[in-house]
Amino acid sequence: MSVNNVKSHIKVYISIFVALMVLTVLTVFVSYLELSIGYAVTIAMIVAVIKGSLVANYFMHLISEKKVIYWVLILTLVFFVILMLLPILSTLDQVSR
Amino acid sequence: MEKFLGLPIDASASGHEVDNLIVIIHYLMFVLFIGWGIFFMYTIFRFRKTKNPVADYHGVKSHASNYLEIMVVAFEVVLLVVFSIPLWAKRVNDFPKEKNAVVVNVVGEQFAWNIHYPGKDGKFGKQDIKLIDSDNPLGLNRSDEDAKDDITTINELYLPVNKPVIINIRSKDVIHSFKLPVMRIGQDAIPGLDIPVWFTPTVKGEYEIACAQLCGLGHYRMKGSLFIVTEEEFNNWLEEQFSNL
Amino acid sequence: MMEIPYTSKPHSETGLYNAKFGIWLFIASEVMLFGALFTAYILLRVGASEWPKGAEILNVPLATINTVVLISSSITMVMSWASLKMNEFSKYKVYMLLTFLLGVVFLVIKFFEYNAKFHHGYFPSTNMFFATYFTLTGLHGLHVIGGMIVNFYFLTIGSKMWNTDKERFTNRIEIAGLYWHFVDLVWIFLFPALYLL
Amino acid sequence: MDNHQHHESFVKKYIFSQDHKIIGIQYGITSLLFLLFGFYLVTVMRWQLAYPMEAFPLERFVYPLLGIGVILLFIRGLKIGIHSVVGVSLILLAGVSWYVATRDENMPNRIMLPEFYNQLGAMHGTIMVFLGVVPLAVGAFGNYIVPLQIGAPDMAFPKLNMSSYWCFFVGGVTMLVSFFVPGGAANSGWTSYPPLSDIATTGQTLWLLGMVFLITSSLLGSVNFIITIVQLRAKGLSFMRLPFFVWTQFVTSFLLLLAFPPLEAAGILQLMDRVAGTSFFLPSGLVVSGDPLPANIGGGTPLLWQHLFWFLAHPEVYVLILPALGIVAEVIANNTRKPLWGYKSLVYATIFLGFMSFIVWAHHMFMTGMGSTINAFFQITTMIISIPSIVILSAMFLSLYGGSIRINTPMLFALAFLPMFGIGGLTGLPLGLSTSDIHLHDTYYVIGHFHYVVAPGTIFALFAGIYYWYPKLTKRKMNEALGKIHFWGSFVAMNVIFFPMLIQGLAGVSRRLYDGGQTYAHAQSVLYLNEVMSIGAWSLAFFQMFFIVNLFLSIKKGKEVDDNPWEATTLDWAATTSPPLAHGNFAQVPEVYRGPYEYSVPGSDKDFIPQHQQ
Ligand code: HEA
Ligand code: HEA
Ligand code: CUA
Ligand SMILES: [Cu+2]
Repeated sequence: MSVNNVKSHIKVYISIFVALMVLTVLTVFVSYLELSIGYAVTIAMIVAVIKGSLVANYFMHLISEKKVIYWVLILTLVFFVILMLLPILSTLDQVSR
Repeated sequence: MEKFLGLPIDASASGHEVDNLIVIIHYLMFVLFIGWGIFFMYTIFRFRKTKNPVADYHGVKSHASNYLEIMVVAFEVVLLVVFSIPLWAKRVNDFPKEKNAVVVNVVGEQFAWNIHYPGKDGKFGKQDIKLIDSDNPLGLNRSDEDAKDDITTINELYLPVNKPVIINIRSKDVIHSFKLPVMRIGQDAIPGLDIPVWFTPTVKGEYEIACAQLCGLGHYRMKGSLFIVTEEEFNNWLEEQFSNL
Repeated sequence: MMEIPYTSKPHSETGLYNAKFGIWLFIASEVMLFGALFTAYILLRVGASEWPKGAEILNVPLATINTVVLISSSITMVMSWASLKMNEFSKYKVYMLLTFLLGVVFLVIKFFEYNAKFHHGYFPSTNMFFATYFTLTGLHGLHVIGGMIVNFYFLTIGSKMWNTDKERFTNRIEIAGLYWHFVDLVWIFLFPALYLL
Repeated sequence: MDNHQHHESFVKKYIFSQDHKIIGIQYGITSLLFLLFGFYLVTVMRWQLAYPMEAFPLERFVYPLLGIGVILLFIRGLKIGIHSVVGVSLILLAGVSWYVATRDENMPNRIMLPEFYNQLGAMHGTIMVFLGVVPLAVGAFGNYIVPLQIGAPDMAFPKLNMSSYWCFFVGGVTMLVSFFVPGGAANSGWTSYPPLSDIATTGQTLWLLGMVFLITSSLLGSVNFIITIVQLRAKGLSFMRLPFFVWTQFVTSFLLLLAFPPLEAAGILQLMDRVAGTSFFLPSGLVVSGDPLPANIGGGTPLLWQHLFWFLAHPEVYVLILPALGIVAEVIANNTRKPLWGYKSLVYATIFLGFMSFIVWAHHMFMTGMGSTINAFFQITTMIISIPSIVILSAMFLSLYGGSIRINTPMLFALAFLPMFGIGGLTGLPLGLSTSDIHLHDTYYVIGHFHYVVAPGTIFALFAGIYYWYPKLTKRKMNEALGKIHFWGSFVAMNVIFFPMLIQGLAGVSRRLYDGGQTYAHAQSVLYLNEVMSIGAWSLAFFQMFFIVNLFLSIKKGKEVDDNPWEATTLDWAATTSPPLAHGNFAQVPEVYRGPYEYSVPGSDKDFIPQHQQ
């Protein structure tokens, strides 16, 4: 990465920073709206995912990362989803009176 | 084969289903093991250095093993689709109607099985943990209308022969596992959950309830008795328990 | 006699130097760690007969400030790395110091937050809500402390490497940053899950 | 650079070493000691099982341990070396055993209490799995062999490697210390199911702390292995030219990396339950020994622990077996003097196996009240995962065909591994079908199943590896005669121990029974087997003496051999000296021109072509 490149990156960092701040305010604001739990969770998680991907993609440079890293993260994500889903599905399918 | 495998006697209407599966799969295992075993011994003796000083770079060329693998897969599919999955579904979904069945609660605790019959009214009385003491291990609230005729025993489960039984399994403290080897029934007793199992005893006799999950220092002696009696004897027994209340 | 290759130069196939690949693998394992905790959180919450809304018992303004603090520390962290890339070591020091201090601020606020809870008689044992709250934020806090120790090292003794091996030092700051951003990222999920919902 | 190695202090060179070879040896010695200790615990248990409630002849069990320790200590006139380190450790272990067994809360009048039996069982399982086999297979073999086989100067992160060992060490010591706290060591099984473990004695807290260290150690190690294998391969050594052993280590590392953290999370939650009064795993309304727990306790779910535990522990069992398969593959290829059959299918099957191992875990939980959908899912995945195992095993069998088989000690162990793993794996099938598991769950059938895979399976493979790579470390071979006695004795004894377990299990005898099932009517017909198995276990111990003696005697007395005594092709033998150079392993940077097992290539003058030969 050349020096100029870095300089243009810095602009990106600043705008990401601003976006993150805005989203933080947004999510806090929404939480005061007394939405039903379903909506509240959906919105909060959407905002969190957006914020999270901004951090990962720009601060952690995931957006321009090498292929190997993608593969590792995809694999992790698959297992992450399995780890989340299967215990929950099992609990739902529990034989119980 | 059942004899050969040394399974305990089978005293329930569905026990043979479990046994059949165990037997069939052991056939598969024996065949595979013996088949591979013969090949294995043959190669070891045939291809020792003394017998075969120069190795063959390519080795086996046939694809027999692929066919064999496909056959094993097919066999496993059959075992799953024809036996195990439907049998399990029957076990957890096709409960007999409560009115045609004997319903019992079994509550595990360190280190005993509390058996709870609803009595004549068929309703289980209210329970309250505050009432639990050594005389009333289930905390049964005897002033509750439904509880008046409830019968409780410790480690003694009487059941009538040839009638479906539903047993609700719970635990007061840690995880136990309610196991009736002769009925081919096993179900963990998990605190916080109330899990039903069902079966139909078919052979009269005196058997055992085992605890199959490590539950502390008395795990090894957490043994109950299971009595399968005629319907008449069962009713007499209930009557007798009731009069002792 | 061989030296370990790719300690600072990227490998021709993967395009990565060892430590960068390493930190990503470590992050992958952290994802699974927090994933398990989130699973636990969901299962417990769905199974609970009642679950208080975080905002009613927890201090949302303080936590919001902490969110801002942590995000700010991420930007100073990335700036410190960018400064090294631009060969401005003194700027690096400033940004790194800021990152470290923001970490301190985060912990101080956390301390006040915990303290207030203890004063009101809320402990992990109070109920399931506080159990998850203290466990998750506590574990996150430990991660922050871990990151701060690393940052402190690179701010002080560790920064000597700049004089001997600029490239490798810059890389080290990059991976310290990756870890630090990840800790930030975890907080981004913890914050709504515990405080807002 | 050149001269600094001469100035390294003893401590830096042998204790806080960053050289993968020294670390590998450290791992090896420590884990062998733990393996021995885990075995020792089980020999004690087997006394109680064979002769329930009879006074325990403590001396007969401790003296051999002490005896070997003293012999090793004096074998070379008190000189410092591996033998004396092991000797002192054995004397210490004998001391620990003596002290623990004479405590009244464990064995009043030498009669074992059930609490103590449970401690022994839990610690046997834990030590064998987490402190014995994994560190030996991954920590020792992986560390020592992988960098050599891929032509790397060291692991990618030597400092991390060192910390990994020391985390492991601290974790191990924590586990040992737990025998001394009030109430003794953890006694809720190696699975530590709550609520039992939540309300257990202090030993459980130490168990959890120990696990946190062990998990950290494994995580550091696995990152290191993956990077090393991806980044540090020699020129020309493409993935499809890697020795199969490296592949197994690679997949294993991914399992450790991604499966261990959930157990760490679960461990933290259980620690909180135990020390901070939370109740993540305690449901409401518990009544323990007649006393209702306070109202704030509750709301948790015991099954959560089981999910998180088995999410690790199922992949963990493949961590136990994969490196073993790798070792067996190396030994077989070398001693049949021909390439492994179906190398590619081996590799793909291994990757697939690794992947699948993450989605079968709940087959350990069939009896927890699963509905039919989830149950079907886990049965199906469990049957699917048996396929790659069959593919791998078949490939190994077929590799024998057409070979020119040399029968030496490593090969004997490797060959025996195949049918033994076969029995273990096949007995996994009835367990994997939930309907037959109803009868077999938590019986000795399960114990028999997995011991066949881990003991005459994995442990045999590890023995094969030790005999095979010994010359690499010492420039000497281990004694063949002693080795063969060790093999045949162990082989017979292992089967005498583990086959009867399957019989007992089919009869319905539960596991973890302090009296071996004495009180159960359905156990009576197979009760006599308890004594048979115990005698088997003690004979097994006897035959290990031949191994220990061989291991230490051969360091000085073994037959001296050249750098490539087995005429092998892989880089660990081919491009380095025995033992490998202290720094950097290789005199010149090796370059690779061919696949890993070019034995008996038609038209070549020798029956092997090393990978680095042009
Ligand atoms: C290394 C360890 C290891 C391995 C490899 C396996 C492999 C398998 N395991 Fe096992 N298992 C354990 C270790 C292991 N297991 C442990 C430790 C436990 C108990 C934990 C506890 O509760 O404490 C356990 C428990 C366990 C259970 C739970 C039982 C219960 O508690 O009720 C189940 C159920 O599905 C299961 C299934 C399987 C299956 C289907 C395989 C399959 O992967 C097996 C596939 C292999 C084959 C099918 C063999 C193929 C070979 C041939 C065909 C050739 C044979 C012939 C000759 C050589 C002659 N295992
Ligand atoms: C890797 C795992 C592993 C291994 C290798 C073993 C090996 C052995 N195990 Fe065990 N075992 C478990 C894992 C393992 N076990 C687990 C997880 C449980 C369940 C625990 C629970 O219920 O919670 C269990 C339970 C268990 C039980 C059941 C207890 C019960 O349910 O009440 C029994 C009973 O006999 C038993 C016996 C044995 C025997 C005789 C061996 C023998 O094969 C031992 C062989 C050992 C050696 C051959 C050692 C070789 C080492 C050397 C010779 C060292 C040399 C040393 C130096 C050079 C310093 N084990
Ligand atoms: Cu109750 Cu074991
Ligand atoms: Cu498993």
